[in-house]
Amino acid sequence: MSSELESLYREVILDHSRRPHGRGLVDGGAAESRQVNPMCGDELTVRLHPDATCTRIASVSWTGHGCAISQASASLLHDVMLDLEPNEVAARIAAFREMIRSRGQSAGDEELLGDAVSLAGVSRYVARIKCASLAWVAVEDALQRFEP
Amino acid sequence: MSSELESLYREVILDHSRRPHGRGLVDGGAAESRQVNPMCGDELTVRLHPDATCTRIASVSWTGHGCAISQASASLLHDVMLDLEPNEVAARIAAFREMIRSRGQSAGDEELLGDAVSLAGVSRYVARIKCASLAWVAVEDALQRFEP
Amino acid sequence: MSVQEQLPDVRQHPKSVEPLGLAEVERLRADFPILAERVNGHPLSYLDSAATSQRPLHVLDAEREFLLQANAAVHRGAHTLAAEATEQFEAARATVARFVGAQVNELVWTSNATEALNLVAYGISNASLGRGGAAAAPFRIGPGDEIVVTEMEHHANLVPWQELAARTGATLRAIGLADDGTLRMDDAVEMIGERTRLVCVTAASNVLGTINPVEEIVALAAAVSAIVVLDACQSVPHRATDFAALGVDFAAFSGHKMLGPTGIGALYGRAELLAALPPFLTGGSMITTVTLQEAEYLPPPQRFEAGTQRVSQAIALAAAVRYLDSVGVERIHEWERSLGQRLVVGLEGIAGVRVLGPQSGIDRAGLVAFEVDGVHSHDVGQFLDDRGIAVRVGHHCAQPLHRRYRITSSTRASLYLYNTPDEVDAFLDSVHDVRAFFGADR
Amino acid sequence: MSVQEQLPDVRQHPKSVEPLGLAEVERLRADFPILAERVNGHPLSYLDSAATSQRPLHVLDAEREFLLQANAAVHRGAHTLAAEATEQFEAARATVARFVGAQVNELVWTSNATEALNLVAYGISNASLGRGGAAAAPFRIGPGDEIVVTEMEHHANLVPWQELAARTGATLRAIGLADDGTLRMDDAVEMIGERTRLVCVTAASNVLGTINPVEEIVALAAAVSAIVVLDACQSVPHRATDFAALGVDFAAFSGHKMLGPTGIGALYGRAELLAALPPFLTGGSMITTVTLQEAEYLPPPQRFEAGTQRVSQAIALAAAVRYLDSVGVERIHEWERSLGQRLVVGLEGIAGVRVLGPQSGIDRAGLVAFEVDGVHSHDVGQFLDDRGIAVRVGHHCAQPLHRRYRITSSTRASLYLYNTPDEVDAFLDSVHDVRAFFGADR
Ligand SMILES: Cc1ncc(COP(=O)(O)O)c(C=O)c1O
Ligand SMILES: Cc1ncc(COP(=O)(O)O)c(C=O)c1O
Ligand code: FES
Ligand code: FES
Repeated sequence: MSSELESLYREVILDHSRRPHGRGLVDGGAAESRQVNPMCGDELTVRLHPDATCTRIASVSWTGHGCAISQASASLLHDVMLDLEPNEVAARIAAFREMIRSRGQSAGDEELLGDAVSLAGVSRYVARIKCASLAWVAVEDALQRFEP
Repeated sequence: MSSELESLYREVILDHSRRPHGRGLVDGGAAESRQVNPMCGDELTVRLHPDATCTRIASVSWTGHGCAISQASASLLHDVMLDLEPNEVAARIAAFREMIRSRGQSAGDEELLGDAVSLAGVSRYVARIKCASLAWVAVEDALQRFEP
Repeated sequence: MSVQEQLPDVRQHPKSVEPLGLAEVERLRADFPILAERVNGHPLSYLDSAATSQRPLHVLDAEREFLLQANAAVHRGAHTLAAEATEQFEAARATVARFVGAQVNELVWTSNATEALNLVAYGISNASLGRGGAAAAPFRIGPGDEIVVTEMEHHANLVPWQELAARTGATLRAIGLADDGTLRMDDAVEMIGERTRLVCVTAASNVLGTINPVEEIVALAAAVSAIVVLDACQSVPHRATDFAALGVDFAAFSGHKMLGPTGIGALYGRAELLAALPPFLTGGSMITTVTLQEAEYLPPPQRFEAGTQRVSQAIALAAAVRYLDSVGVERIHEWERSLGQRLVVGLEGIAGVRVLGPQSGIDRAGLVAFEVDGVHSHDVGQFLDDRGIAVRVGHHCAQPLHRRYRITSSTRASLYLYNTPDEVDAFLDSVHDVRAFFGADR
Repeated sequence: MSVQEQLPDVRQHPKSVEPLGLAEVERLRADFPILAERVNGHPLSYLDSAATSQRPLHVLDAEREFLLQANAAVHRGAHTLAAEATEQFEAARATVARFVGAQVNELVWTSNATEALNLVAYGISNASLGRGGAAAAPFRIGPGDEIVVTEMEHHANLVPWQELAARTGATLRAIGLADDGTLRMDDAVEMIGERTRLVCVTAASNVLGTINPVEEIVALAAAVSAIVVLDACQSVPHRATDFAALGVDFAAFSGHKMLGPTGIGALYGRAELLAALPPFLTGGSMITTVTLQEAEYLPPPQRFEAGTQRVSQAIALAAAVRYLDSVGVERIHEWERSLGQRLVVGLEGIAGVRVLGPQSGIDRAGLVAFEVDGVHSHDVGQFLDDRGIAVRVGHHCAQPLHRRYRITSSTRASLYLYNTPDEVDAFLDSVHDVRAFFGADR
């Protein structure tokens, strides 16, 4: 296997894709978004779950099908988006976008993105950027309808 | 002037185009046809005039506008199509078609076409074949409606 | 035509009556320099010709030669270049028409097969709005009328008919698929009836590889005077075609899938039908007389060719056809058939791989789509690409087909005259390794 | 965009701020080998660029290089070639969009300008049949609504609107022309009113050379919320263009008139309008989800790009734009302007010649159509061709315009960056001889 392929499919990505976190929509939730990747037809739905005060996002649950990259990305997103204020969620989405559009120039902000920086390698594969972005775009979209 | 151009615009052609024979539709006539050259938008209308027995074509009158080739061709046609049976008209049209489509290979049948063989040079100019053919196609079309 | 004859022969290799063999294929490959490229450190194995083919140097050279010597607007100019361009353009039409069993006035240039199918759909739509006068009346459709497609159609032969149905109020129905990837002919027999006005079907599936019984469908449609529209995208490049003999009314294909350029495709239409169909795109070069209020239209094919045409592309496509002819399209077909069987047999032997469509031993187009258990097609494709193997992944513009087989995507390897058994074997070896890499075998 | 930046510069000649001069033009001519051809024993003088331009080697090379290295289907494949092809294709869009003052999502590839104009007409037509839902409602037109064109339109910007009117029941009206070849703005003011839904006008006449007051027309249309469709075929290749600044809603142009290939053109559409316009051609690559009964569509520009796109042609067109940019389109404009005046002044000095459109001294496009008293335009063209001079003859796809000036055809000489004063002078000398040859001076 080439090192390029290994830098795309890092072990942590393959792990998350095989045993994804947060998969399966949890009842309730304050806002939802379904996104389609037009290139492959794969779909992903995310749901934002508020905390008791209804001002923070306690967690994100999701469902859908897609490639290893898209599934791992949703799973990694789930791990990142725990107990955050809406603007903190937005900051993480922005950081992710910066990394994934960098064409291999950015390693990602580990402080904000945690293990999701393992997706940095995807940014060199134009055709896969949409796969990795699907969950993040869905959360961004749902966030607009999250009413604290 | 090149000899090619002179073989296209023979003196007889220029003469006919300047002083065309049979131009101006004559009243009466047994059949008529109007043809348009789509490339330039020029139009030509011919009218077949029967003889007293109504079985022969006594003459062809025509009107229309167009280039020197088209006008000369109608004029030359007029000279050829005098007092003929319908099948003799058809034979002349066939001879003309053979000549005009020959790509410079045929000098034309002088017996059938008379001075119209001076149009043989046109056959080497693909874009002008329609010009020369306009009157002949019109007569061919009118002939279908000529009821002796 | 005579111009056609004067053109230099495009290929050095003399046409053989022997079956196409490896030695000749290796020689042919030299005409396609892109096949010698390296991808990710491996020699390129291009197994994506059903999406778009590569082009031999002859095709590139024919286009370039035209552009450097005779480029001009066609059907318009009187000058020498324009006349030369027009002749070459029309000679190209004659070449391509002959290749598919059409008369020159039965072949309309379009951008691609998709536009060719849309041309028919909009022509019918315009007729239904009263355009085209009495001659076009037989094309009028409306509520109560039915358009029959199949569940295996490429979106190009499905969505235009959905939109036509929505514009006119007609009903769209689809012939179903059997588990083995063939059309359910019982469905077809039941569905094609009194109300059927159009039957739109593909000659060969770009996913399943199924070769459809076009003659049978033509017979069913003829019995109820329905128009048959054939999507010939996956047949014209790969097997000898005679639309007139086949008896279809319209047929569409694309240049880029048959060694020719993008930006050009063609619609075949039976002369009487094309002559009665109202115009689709309108503008210059397709009219006789235009006033401010209305226009009179030229006869086909010009009636359907509005504006400046893809002149150099037509000339290049004719060169592609001459290339295919010089190799012999039936010889190509045989070569692809045997390679195709090698593909299917090989895939059937790999654990966790499910081949879509006809199983080995059954006649099919030289392409195979398959599913790898536990690995998404896009990941399969990425893995193969890492070894220089180019395949297509996704729904291949056939979502309903995939839904029918309860999947959303698949991986497809497709063949053309320049592929070799070694490429097939290397591909099979790599597919063999896919599940282990993604841990799907555990 | 960043890909774009990495592409090698297409031209060796460094861009100058000095006006374009003969020495530089002579150097540029070397990039166009066809200009060195001989026709009928004379060096070719190509004065027919308004019909179609010639292409520099850079454009041919850019296309060939792509085909030999990265040819693949775009927006579909996961493999390396496909990703590379997609990037180059989208970078080409960015290059061309920037050249005309558009955002990337505001530029749709079409076959030619004619198809771009038809796209708008059919989009409106489909909206009027209820397609596109509520978003498309503002496009719906019907009886009582008016479409305004001008008497100088090319058939491409006239016949599609006639057909749209016929399909929807709307009324077509035409702004008249003054004797000097300009639009009758009094007519425009009177005609563009409450009922006006669309105003379709050319930026520059391909026959008269008239430059239209597009800003004034945009203002008149804006006052009544009418949509402005600009035919930019004769402006984009010849002068700096910024559609957004101009304020038009849609605009169309063709690649082959601006040093690019045939088979490609573009539609500009303001983002909000394109986003609301229903699809025109349907099929693959323009959908998100397709079921057997219906489809959901992608946002623009993909929504309007059905099927396999003209990939290599887009890449070649971008190379053409880079070539034009490297010379400087305003410098080209100045060069053409001065050559154009030389043409008009010269023709005005020849007995029996009548120039159509603005007389010398007035700003006009670098082309001149004229009538020779007593000699048909086709014969004029044939005579000139005999001396190697390629001009266009006939109605130039503008029959109503010719009828307005009581003629059926004219001869047109049109210029581009590669033409020289010597060519203009040789042309004038030949026109001088025409009447004598045909005996029209007697
Ligand atoms: C003013 C104008 N509009 C439209 C067109 C049509 O362009 P195309 O034939 O490339 O579609 C032309 C050129 O022929 C033109 O000059
Ligand atoms: C069966 C089939 N139909 C239609 C098409 C559409 O062809 P194009 O995209 O060239 O219009 C394709 C190829 O993509 C195809 O395989
Ligand atoms: S391939 Fe569909 S999401 Fe990655
Ligand atoms: S140019 Fe019109 S008939 Fe010859």
